[in-house]
Amino acid sequence: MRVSVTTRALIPLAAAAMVTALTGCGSQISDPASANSTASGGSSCVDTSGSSVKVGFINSLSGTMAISENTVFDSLSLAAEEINAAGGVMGKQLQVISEDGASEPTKFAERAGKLIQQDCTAAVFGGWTSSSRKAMLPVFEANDALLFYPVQYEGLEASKNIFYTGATTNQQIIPALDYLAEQGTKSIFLVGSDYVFPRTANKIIQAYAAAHGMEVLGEEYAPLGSTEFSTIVNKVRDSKADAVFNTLNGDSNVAFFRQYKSVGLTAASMPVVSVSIAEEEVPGVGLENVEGQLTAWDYYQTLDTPANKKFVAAFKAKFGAERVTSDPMEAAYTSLYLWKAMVEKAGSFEVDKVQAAAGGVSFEAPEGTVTVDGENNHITKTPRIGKINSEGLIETVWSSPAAVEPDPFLASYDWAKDLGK
Amino acid sequence: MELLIGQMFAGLSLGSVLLLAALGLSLTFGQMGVINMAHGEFMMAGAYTAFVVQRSISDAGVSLLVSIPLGFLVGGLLGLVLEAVLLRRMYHRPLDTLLVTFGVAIILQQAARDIFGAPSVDVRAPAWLQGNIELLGAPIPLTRLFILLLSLLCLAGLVLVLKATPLGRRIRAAVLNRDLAETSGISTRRTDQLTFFIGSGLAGVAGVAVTLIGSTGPYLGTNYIVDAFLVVVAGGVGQIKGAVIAAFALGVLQSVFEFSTTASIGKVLILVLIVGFLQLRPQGIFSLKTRSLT
Amino acid sequence: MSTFLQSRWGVLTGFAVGAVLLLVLAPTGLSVFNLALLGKFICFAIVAVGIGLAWGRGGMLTLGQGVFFGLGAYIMAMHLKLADAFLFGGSGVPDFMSLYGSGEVPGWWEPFRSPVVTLIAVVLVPGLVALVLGLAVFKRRVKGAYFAILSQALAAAFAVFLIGQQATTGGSNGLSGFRSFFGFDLKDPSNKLMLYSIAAVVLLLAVGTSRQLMNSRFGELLIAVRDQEERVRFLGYDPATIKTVAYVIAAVMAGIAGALFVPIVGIISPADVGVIPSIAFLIGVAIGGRATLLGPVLGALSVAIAQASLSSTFPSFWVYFQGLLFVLVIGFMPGGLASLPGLVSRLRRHRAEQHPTEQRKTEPAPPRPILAPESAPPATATEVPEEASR
Amino acid sequence: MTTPTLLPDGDPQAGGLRHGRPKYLEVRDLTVAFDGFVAVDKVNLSVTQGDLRFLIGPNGAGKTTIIDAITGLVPATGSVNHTGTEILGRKVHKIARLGVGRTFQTASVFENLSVLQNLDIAAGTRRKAKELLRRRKGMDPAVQEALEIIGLDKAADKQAGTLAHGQKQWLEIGMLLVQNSDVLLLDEPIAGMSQDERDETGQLLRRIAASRITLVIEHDMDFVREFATSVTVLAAGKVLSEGSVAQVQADKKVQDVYLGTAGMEGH
Repeated sequence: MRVSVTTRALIPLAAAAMVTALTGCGSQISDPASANSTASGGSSCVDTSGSSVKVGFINSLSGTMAISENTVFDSLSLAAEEINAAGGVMGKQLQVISEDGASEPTKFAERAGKLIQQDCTAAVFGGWTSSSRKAMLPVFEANDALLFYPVQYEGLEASKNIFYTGATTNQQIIPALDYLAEQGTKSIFLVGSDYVFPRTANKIIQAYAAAHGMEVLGEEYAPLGSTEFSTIVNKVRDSKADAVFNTLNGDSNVAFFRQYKSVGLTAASMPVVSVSIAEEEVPGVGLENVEGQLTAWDYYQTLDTPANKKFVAAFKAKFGAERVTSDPMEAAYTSLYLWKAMVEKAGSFEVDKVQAAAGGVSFEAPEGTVTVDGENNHITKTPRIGKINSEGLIETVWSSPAAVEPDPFLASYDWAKDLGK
Repeated sequence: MELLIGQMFAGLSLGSVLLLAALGLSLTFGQMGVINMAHGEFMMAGAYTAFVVQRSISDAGVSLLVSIPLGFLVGGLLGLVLEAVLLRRMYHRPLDTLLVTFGVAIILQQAARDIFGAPSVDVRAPAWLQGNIELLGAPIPLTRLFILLLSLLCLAGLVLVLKATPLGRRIRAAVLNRDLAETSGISTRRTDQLTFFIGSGLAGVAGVAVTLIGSTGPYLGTNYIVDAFLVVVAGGVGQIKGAVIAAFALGVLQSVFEFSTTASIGKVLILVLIVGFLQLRPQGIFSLKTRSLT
Repeated sequence: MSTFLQSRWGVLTGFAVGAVLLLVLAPTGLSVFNLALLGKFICFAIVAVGIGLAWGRGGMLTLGQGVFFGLGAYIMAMHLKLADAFLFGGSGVPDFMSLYGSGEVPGWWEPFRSPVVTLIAVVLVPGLVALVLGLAVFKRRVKGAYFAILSQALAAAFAVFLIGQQATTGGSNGLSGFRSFFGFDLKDPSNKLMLYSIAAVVLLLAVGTSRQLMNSRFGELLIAVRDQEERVRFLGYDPATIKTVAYVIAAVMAGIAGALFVPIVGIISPADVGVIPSIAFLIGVAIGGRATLLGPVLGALSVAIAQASLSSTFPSFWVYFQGLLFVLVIGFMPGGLASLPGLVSRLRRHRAEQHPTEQRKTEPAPPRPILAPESAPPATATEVPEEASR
Repeated sequence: MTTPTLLPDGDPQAGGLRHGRPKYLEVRDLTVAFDGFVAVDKVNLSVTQGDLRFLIGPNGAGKTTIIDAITGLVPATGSVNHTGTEILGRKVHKIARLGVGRTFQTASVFENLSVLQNLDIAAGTRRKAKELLRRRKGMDPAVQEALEIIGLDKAADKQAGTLAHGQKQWLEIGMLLVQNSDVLLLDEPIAGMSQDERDETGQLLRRIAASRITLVIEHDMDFVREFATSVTVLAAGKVLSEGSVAQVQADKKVQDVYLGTAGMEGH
């Protein structure tokens, strides 16, 4: 058989490449114990010799998540501006490098790699969806770099390379359930978008309900971005539950609440507790559709603290009076200040020193004082149940008496023992 | 019982939304062979039309009634421009129209973002469409009923135009045999423009309608486009009646699947079912019989 | 020049230049990060080679390559997760399963514990799925727009399905956090170089395979099927078989690309396999020249590089730019950039002759009936893609 | 120019070969209906190897439809028997593999391929997969011969799309030859040709038909008179008359259909 020139040319090429590959390959993992010791693979290239230090912001500036993540980007920018105006971090001005995650996990992983390896940033701030965080986590661990993640999430995670400044489940979901139980809610219906956060949250809710004599009458998921809720709303209505626990994401909320209302369900007849609707989403959902409904967060724009008044005023001054502030924005704003405090406590920008100094660092945040838990890299937060008022803002109707310690694995809750196994 | 009626109506209602979205496509894709991926964005333009109109006419009822013809006009004009600038030269390359209009679609999405902002905007439903009527205990949302009626109205209008006007005769002639129509002195140029205008206009109307049930944002169209194409394909290209049957069948089936499984599985089942159905009947429910092979 | 490029030595030189660029210059000139990035783009380019064959030569507008890419990627990712769980966890259960699932490895994951089964499955599963699908679809003479829309629906269904299976596929998170690749530490830069080199070699092999197919009798037959499917039938061939073969090859290339993508990029998620990424695979192919050998590769690489360098700085501008690329290239230059020299020379000739000749461009797969009714006018002359002639 | 493989010596004659066991194509009760409209109505037709049969009739008589039905393009009822094998109801490519080849009114060649590639594909139905995956080397002798027969040997490397209309028709005939079909169904092979080209095509048809079963649809009565060995007249989907040119011309029914003899006499 005659082999074509092409094929003949490729054989030596392939062979050569194989040889390169085999001789050039590095460490092989034969012993798990030694494998873990190679963890500090990435040597930091952060340059702190000049008068400035680089930090990275990574948010979806395009794609479906841009709606939410642009707001986080804005409040991060505000914090950076404030810090620079006040003299920077350890006397060094922050030089922000911003990357677009484009609402794709893969893009987040790639861009995070760029911020760490190419741009040599001292710390990275951002991410929103669980999938974007999960995608970035290995990148930060492999390069031993720092990510500050500002959004409430499903817990069950504690990487030493990530600081979680949003609420974990025991700072948002469990307090919301406690509130419902306190109000005499005997049965609930779970509605969520079909992805990690709602599914994990609902697992926790199921366990909580089982332990507290609450009945879960249904658990329904809509594909992300779905706008067709006739069936789900019919099921909800038919269940005659006392309340609905809503973990829907983004535009699905609009469709859900419109269709919820159109079959005659109201905040009075069957309240909905939402964990993903913040101030900036209310106008899009339509105030007339959600007025009077409940939300569970740790921060609302209406909070009456000096730090918050300053934050809201500064934000409106920079971005316009019509803009609102929300929980993730506050958590992002806080995250940059927390990093500043950690660096100053450590007296160094180096990752291991910052990590070592992190425990106990606290900041007077708009939501109240927050303190970093050195064990799990989460922060203390004050859960609050809010009600959407006639202006589209959210008013606190219930608040935890004290800040709640983060417990991402729910280790301190007996009923949660079987979760995450 | 109550739930059953509610679910049946949910199916019909979903079907009517699909029909509204697909009706225009059955003209532009079915009759002209253009695979217009920007059809969803024409819906989005219609939805934003409703938003803009509501800003100047504060009465939600009046603004809705004004938005419907205006949405038709906006969608139709966008379609006309697209036809004149791009598609005109591509009728003999239907597959390429898919990619070109996809490009147009992402441009329009970004344009909407830059003009109206990324967050979705609120289009209020008029007071007389809020609430529901009871049918044997099941609540029938008025907005849904309105969309059902609107879709039937559009259908009737379209059938009327196709069957009873000179334009309709020209369209049908061009579908059956383009070359013959041309040689018989029918100006296919004008016919193409008008067909595309009407088809895209219907997308605009659909866009106005869906503001009543969903969110109005730059990516509104992407929720409907794949489903709408499946309706046209399953119904049989060039067949309005096929599209009607397919839309309602899909609506009811999806509601049934969604009810008995989950929304995600229901969606997958529907998609797989259509692919399977087209194995059995590659020409869709109804097929156009001509002597030429296509 | 062009005769040299088409001669055997020209081809050989071309391959040698490509090999030197990819295997010598890139690894020495690029940082570890940029090399990994290039590795990712190379994966896209491998998909593009397959699309060039199926779409450019075979006329099958496949809007569902994400499915095959995803199959290959998820199979590889499942193996890596299992291997990591064994190496590091001891329990043999991937981390996300114990977090979000039952804590047990589902039965259909088990075969992928074996590296050999995984490597075979990466090729075989996408190939088999494409075979069954292709035979089913093409035997029923579903083609053109129908095929495109069907394949798009499949991509949509696949993504929705993956997202729904949180406990077994990682849902919208996908699978990520791989630490080893067949026993090699993924953090080690020299192992990253190895992965990159494998991808580069696979790309060269894919181009070689594609070239062999394009130049073979099969390649000629494929063009015949693309242009006049019914006519081929009357010569005694079953076009379904021919199309299926091209479709399967494209699927296998996408599957292998997906499998390489996973260790290089470190994650696979439903966002990489749905409708939008499936369409995105096409743009590079169209820009480079869908019916040419190297057009798809160069197009895919340049679009990916452009996106990486432009999209973060100007996110909004990039979207417009991408949209415009689709519109301008496909609307006005269906042959892609590869057709530019031809267009220019034709324009020059046209000017020289000073009399306009009516030219209509045909797409590779004109759906125009070959058996026109008795009154049909004669077929119009067609313009010929450059590469189709040799 | 004559070579032994594709074109054995001899002339076609009415009734076909008189010696040996000639092959035949026998159409019985062939009926094709579109949506209730009967385009071909119980047509009976029988052509023997060595006969050059012309199928004539006014527009819409169902001539092309008969060929479509025989080649499996449109569903039909009845029977089509090719030398003992029933071919009706089989798939198009299976029928082609049984030796039934056809051409089309509008020359259907692969315009993006060269003349040589066109012929090579037509000649290759029986190639093995391994051969298909290899580059074409040299020239199939049958292809070489066909190129000479159809007079395109100089244009072998030309793009088929750039050929003149008549040349495309010849290329299609050449494809039929290398396809190794013993049933040739030609749909208006001389449409659009010059007088010289018509004569050449006619001569070519005669030589081809001598050893094959040939059925030609044609409108040009001069051409029919000159080259047909037998004629079947079709009108409104039915066979009106059959026989030699002279017999058919004398048929009153045929004259009526063609509005008197004027139409039959040609132009």
